[in-house]
Amino acid sequence: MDKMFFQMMKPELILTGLIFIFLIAKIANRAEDNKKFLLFANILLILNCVAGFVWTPDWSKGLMQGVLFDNMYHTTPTLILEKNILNFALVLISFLSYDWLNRGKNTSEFYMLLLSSQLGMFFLLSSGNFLMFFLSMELATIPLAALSNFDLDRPKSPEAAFKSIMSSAFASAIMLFGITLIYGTTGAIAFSDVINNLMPGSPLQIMGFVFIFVGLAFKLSLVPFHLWTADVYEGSPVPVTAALAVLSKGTFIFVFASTLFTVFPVFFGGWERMLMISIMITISFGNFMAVRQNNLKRLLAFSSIAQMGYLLMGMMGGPDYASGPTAIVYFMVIYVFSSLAMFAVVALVFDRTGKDDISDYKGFYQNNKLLSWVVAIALFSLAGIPPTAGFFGKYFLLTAGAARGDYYLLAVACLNMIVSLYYYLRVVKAIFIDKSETPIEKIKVGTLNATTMAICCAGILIIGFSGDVFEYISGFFMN
Amino acid sequence: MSASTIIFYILAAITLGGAILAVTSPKIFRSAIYLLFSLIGIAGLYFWLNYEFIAAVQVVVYVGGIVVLIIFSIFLTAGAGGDMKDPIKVRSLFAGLACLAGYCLVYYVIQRSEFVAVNQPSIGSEVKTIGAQMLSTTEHGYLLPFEVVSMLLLAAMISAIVIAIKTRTTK
Amino acid sequence: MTDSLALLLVPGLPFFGFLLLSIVGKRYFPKQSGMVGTLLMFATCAIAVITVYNYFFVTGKSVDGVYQHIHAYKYVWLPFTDTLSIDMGAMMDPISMLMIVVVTFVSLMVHIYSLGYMKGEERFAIYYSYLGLFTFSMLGLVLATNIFQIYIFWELVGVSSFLLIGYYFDKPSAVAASKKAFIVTRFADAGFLIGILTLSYYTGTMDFDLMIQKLTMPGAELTAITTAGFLGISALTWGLLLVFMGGAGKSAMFPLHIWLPDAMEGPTPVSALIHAATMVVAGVYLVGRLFPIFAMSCPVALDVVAYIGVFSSMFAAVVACTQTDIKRVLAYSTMSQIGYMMFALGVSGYGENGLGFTASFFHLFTHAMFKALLFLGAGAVIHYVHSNDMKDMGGLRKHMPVTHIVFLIACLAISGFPGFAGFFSKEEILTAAHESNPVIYWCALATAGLTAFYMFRLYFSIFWGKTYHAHKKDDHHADDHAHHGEAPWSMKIPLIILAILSVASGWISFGSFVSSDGSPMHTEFHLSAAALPVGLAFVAIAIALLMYGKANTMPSRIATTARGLYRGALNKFYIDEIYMFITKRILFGFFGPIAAWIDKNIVDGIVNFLGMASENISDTLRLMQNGKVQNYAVYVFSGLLGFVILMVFLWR
Amino acid sequence: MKDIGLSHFLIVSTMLFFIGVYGFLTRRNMITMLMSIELILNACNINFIAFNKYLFPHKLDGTFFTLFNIAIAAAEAAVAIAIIINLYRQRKSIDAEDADSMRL
Amino acid sequence: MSLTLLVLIPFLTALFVIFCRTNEQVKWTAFIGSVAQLGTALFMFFDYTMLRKAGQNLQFLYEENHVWFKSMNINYHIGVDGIAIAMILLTALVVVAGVLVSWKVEHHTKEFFLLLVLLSTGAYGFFISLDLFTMFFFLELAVIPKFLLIGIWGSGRKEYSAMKLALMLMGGSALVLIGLIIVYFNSNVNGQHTYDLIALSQNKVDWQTQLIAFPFLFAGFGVFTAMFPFHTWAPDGHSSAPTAASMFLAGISMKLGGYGCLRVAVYLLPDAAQHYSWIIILLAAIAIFYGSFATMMQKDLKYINAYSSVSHCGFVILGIGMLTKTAITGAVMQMVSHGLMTALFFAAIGMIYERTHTRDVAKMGGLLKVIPFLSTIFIIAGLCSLGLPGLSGFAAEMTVFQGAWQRPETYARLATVLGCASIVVTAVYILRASGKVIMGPITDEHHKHITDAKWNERLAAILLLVAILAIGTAPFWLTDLLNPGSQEIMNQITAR
Repeated sequence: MDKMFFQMMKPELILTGLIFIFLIAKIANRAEDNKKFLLFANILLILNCVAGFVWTPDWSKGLMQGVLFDNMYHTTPTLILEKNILNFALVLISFLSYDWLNRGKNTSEFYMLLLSSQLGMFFLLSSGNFLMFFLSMELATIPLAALSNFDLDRPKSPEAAFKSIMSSAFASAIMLFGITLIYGTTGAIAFSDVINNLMPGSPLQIMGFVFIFVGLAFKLSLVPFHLWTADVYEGSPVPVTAALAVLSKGTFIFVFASTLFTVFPVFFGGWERMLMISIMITISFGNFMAVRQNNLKRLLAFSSIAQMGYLLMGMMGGPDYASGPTAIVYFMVIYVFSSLAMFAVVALVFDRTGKDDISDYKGFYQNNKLLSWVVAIALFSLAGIPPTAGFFGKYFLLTAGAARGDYYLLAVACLNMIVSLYYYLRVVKAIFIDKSETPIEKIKVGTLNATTMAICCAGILIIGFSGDVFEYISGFFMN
Repeated sequence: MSASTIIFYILAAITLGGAILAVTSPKIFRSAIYLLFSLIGIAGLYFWLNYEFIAAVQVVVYVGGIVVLIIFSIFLTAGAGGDMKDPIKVRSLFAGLACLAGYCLVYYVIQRSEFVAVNQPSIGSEVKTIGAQMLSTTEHGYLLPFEVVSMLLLAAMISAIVIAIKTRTTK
Repeated sequence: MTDSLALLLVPGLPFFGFLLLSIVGKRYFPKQSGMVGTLLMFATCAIAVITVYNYFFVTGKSVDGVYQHIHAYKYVWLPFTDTLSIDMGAMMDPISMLMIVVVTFVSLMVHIYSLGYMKGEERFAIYYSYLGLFTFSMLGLVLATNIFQIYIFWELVGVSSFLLIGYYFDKPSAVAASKKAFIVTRFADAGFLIGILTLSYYTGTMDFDLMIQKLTMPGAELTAITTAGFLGISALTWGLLLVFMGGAGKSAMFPLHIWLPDAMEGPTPVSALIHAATMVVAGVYLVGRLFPIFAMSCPVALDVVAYIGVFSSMFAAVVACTQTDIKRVLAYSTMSQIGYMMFALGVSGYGENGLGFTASFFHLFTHAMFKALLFLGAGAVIHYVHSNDMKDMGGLRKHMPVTHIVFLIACLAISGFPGFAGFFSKEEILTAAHESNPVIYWCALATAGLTAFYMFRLYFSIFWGKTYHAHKKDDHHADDHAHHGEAPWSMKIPLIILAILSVASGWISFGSFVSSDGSPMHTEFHLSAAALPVGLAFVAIAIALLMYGKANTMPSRIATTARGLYRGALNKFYIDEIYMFITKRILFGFFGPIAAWIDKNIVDGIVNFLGMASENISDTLRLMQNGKVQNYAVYVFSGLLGFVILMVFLWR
Repeated sequence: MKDIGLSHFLIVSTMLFFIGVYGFLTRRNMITMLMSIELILNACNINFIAFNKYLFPHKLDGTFFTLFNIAIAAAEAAVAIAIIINLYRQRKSIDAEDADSMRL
Repeated sequence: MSLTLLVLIPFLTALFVIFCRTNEQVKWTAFIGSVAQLGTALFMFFDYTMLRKAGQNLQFLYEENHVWFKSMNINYHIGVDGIAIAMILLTALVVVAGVLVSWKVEHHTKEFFLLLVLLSTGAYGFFISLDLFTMFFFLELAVIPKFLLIGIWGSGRKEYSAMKLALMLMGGSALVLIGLIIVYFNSNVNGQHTYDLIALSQNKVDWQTQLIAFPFLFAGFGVFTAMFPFHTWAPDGHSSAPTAASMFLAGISMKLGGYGCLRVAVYLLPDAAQHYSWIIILLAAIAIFYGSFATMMQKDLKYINAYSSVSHCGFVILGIGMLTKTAITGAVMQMVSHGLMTALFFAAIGMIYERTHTRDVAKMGGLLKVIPFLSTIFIIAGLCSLGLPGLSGFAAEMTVFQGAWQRPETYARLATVLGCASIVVTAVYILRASGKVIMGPITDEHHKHITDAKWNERLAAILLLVAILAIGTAPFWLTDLLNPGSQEIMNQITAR
């Protein structure tokens, strides 16, 4: 229990602390002054985010990895970076959920669950053993599924929660079976031991690995394990959708990559191909399914599926290609900004008008110029159009995808960008070009929402140009 | 064939039979009861393997907790007596075939795999050992998962309360 | 004044006029712009005459009495490669000198004439600026040192011709005619261009002198160009024929002549300048320019020139006999005369045997005078009658005596009446033809007879025959006539000058100035040879007098007797219709729609199909998403099994 | 004890797993779906215990995994049942086929 | 003299435009910005010429090289040679003219000019880039403004056209992207992968890679330059776009493709270029001939010009495909010339459309009487299009033909002959259109009362016209400017 321990466990400890603070606040304050509470919560979250950057473990002693609890918990500079990204995203999500929470009643519960989920994600990132891995994965998933139900009066909300929890339970169970097989063949659940005992070519291990792969792929909504995504996105309250799209996806992509690279490198030859097929069909299906989508949230869901496919291309460069993981983290940062900008607007509009169809957005520009530009910038970033950061992110991912000469993959991914542009442009078209008799009225944007959008847009416009961000991230992967 | 072997087969039969009936029985309440049998059978298997503590936990949590919860929820929702709707034919067929195929696949792989046991003395599964390790932070210590699970249970509790609490009706 | 400055000024002044009048003149001195243009033209003409005089009598001859090719100046305008470049320059040699005199002089005449003829036109300044542009282009053309330079100005004369034909742009027929003229010549020019490309590729130069040198002297280039071939014809022949195609287009040789009659929609002075005296002889000039190559290296091409020339000549003469629009008659006559020049070149040899060459340019020169006169005279008539049609005319000799006289002179000149200019040049041509090719000779002879016939048919129909009743239709016209009488002096003076020259120009000893190789050519006059054509001309005139001297029914009787021929000739042997069929129906009516259809339905169709297909794919794929969570689980499970099978059995 | 080897347990657990999967895929009642999930989890637990017992008795990894699994299963079941009850309140149906208002 | 100015000025203009309050301010800001840009471009042109005269013989001048993404070895590397200077001049001219003709845009004025300026940024950046990544960045930068410009301010089937254009261009850039990445990973300069144009030209990628990458790059850029069969975005896009956008599209944006084909595909993959040369020539010949026949069938003025652009850009492709120095110079000249000419044409069409409210050829006539200035501009643009000497089209086309003829293969000859023949067809449709619209009797009574061009329109037209004449009457300065550049490319091709 030395200083290092606290430094390393700091993100989790703070989160746990926050959860209890909220719990106490809930119990103590029966009046539920929502506004005050929200202010309080947001400040705490900002502090949490800031805290991530200070008093970090001292890596200068040549120590690149901190291990605690008999290898169950480990942390590295990269993981701390990832946690910081997630913390930051959490702040933005909290900002954009302000309006929605302000009217609802379960504010503190929302925060408790959200933070629990976040805690789970942090543990997941840091897990050094399959037990922690599985436990924290459940901790990350179950509260989010419950959160999906937080629009208690909206019939779609429990349905989304139901789909979410059932599918994820199923996927977890499959994954668990895979873990048992790995355990049975290696005799260990700690990653370090598992790695040592894995034998290339052992069918049972491979089968166990595939089960685990599928479980993770489900969380990442790779095709064909993606079908829950759109429904859950649509039914959940928009802030929860944002959390699902950003936090959950963000975590799992890191976990996916690190698991595959660090735990199962012996199967690289196999999972590389599996991954390639997954990426191809994920990108294609995700994009094609979005083409005819009229619901904006569902469209974003499919788009996020496709984006996951692009993100995974960063892994195709193989273990030796340092720019691959860099590109993943880099794009993830960009993706946080782009999606959250988009969700901020969607949340706002949905909150005020209850409209979330693309056709509802017709003529949106007539009354809401700034919001429209935010949407446009966010969508262009998602589509990978310069000068937005999405362009750079996607470019580097595509580059990484082709690093080992997988030109088919590259071609499929590139050509899919056309399809993706099509549906993004449909939204842009509805907003800017189409005329409507009854356009959405002028929407007043609250301070926090405006802040979110401003931060996101600034991020989208700046990150790409500044090569330093990329180099900074790259520094974590260059050894 | 020794007695323990016969007991194993009986337990296995209870487990599997209960499971099969649980997933096929048209009446939901019966389904839950079959599930109960199956879970008890599994607890029996644990006993059979001398994992008494796990078996006890299985009985307490599953049989005493989860199945009861399920039965409560059955009463809360559909009522216990009626027949459930028939499963969708095509999907059942497909699922059945897929499961069969999957089973064959896994079985095939398991059969072809060699399992290598370690040549180390058994640590035993007494409650004492389990308890000591559960709260230890050093080697073979499971304090961290224990805490994580506690957070999970807290979260689950909060979720369940918020979602299921009765006062929240429409409007 | 040095030659180079003079030769800069000669095309420069008209161009300056064009800029001045089109940019400034149109707005600030529309009324005076005619005078400005004319003065500039006068200056140009004066400089040109002085320069030419200088060339022929002072500087042009080398010590051995051969006229030199002198490059007055030459600038690289557009370099292609190290050797190939388009140069802008001025070449002084007999034919270019001859041409600048003809061009500036006729242009001056037309400028003066137009002062009266075009008076009161709304776009008076524009008219003069166009004339300036044309003169500039034509001068640039004739002075060219470089085959690509000639092409450039070739195009420019084309466009000025287009602009001038379409001068009355609100008249649909004028617009159609201008388009036709431009497109037909453009078509020919495409051939010309390819010809240039071919020749320049093999010779590695575009300079005339160098090119001629390389293609007439035995050498690597000549070997290369004669051995290379396409479809069994050597590259040289291709090149020359394609170049000739350009010339034929501009000079309205059969079958590219169809634009010329229609071009008469332009103002009559324009017809005189462009479509009679200058632009249309550019083809002859072009062939003359490359004549050494034709004559020395590629007699096949020269034969083609000869046959096309003589056929065009005869064909046009036949058609001219039946036309009733006086300008069209003149247009066909122009075509016929240019055909003369063309086959004269075609039958000519080089050097000693170059009588045809000299004759051709001689005829070009005289023809410019009398044909300009004919057109301007016709213009005066039209000005008076307000109609182009012979049927509206007759017995005008009393009304417009000056015009009558000069017109008669011109008709005599063109018919080859002894003593008039046309007689001399035509005799030379016939002599040359007689010496080389009997078929061509007899055809030419027949044509000469026809020429005399239709010219006098024209003459008699206008000035004789029925008495003229001007005021049939309405009083408004009557007032007009009462006011302006015959023609203002500005129109009469050019007529008179040209009439004098139509007689006088024949008496020049042309051969001592212009010949195929620059050394003086001695031409002899043979009475025996002249007798036949002159006799024929007399007979033809007599027939014309018989038929058209007085109003009678003979023409229509003859027309009914030889109905087929008459119909054919009247309708220009349906060449226009054939063209229309080929272009409108086949090219534009068949390929055009096919291209458009392919574009819309196949190329664009594929794009749209891709769009539609992706929407359909999307719709199909979306069926996966049927909202039932167990279905989703089925997909998950299948995916799992699939991956397990792949991984365990394939990719271990 | 000697007749019954690891593979017997594995066969039982695998069968249980696929029975659970079958149930999950086919039962239309949401609660029975949940029950199927429990079966699958139990199959995994059997695996863990059996492996622990037969192969790796020197450590308690499998045992602990099973213990925590049971806790997870409970938590999951609690949340799932809460959600199902909420859904039932709104839809008056616990047929999984009816929960398809969001589709395509 | 920093080249970055060329990107910075539009960027700053855009910023200022954002903060403008009234439409007038917006317009003037955009105008001043574009004029400043033109000034910079002209200054650069003269400075460049002086430097070259002074014996400066580096391949690219004003080079700047800043590290952008170090670990990917991506640099912000810029520099220009004569070809780029020519394209920059073209862009600057068209932008000024485009701003001027948009003076009457009243609907969302600020956004309009913002997008216009953004579009020009893309073009400038593209032309000055010497790093393939930077280049690609700017290439794609220009796609979306086009979509919005057409979609918001367009006419006719604007949604369809805008979408088609954006998607096809995106498709083009996707192909380019594939090619770029393939080249990147197969490049090896001092043990590193690189996007640097100069480094790549000095260390050619291997034959196999060239064979794979070339089709992607060429076809990708070919989409931008409306190469057959990827041209269908052009007619719809051009015709639906507002005037300035049409000018930009045809005048600048299609040139991005041509420039890319030359600078990236041919220059970096010269061996593959030779290998695929016959396909390029074939496609170009088809485009030229087929484009002109398709034009013949059009009734809408903008469609006429758009299809004729397809045909004219075929000359660019033909020139590039021929792989001779003269042809390459000609191709660039044709790019410049076509850019100016088509911008002028679209400007004239747009101005006429503003007045007559129709673009249907059949519904107009005799406009020369009522709007002599615009009609004259229209005719001059038409004449330039059909390659009249003295206007820029002639010099460019002739150079292409001359260069093309230097390829002795029969198919190349036939393609050239087709090209020559197509100028006749061009004459036919140009004259048909102008004969109907400009000449002839006035067909519509309403057209008798329309007014001629305003100052801004006159200025725009004259600006373009002066450039056209400057090239048309004295093309040697342009060839002098371009020749060293095309010589470099030729060296690359001939050095096997």
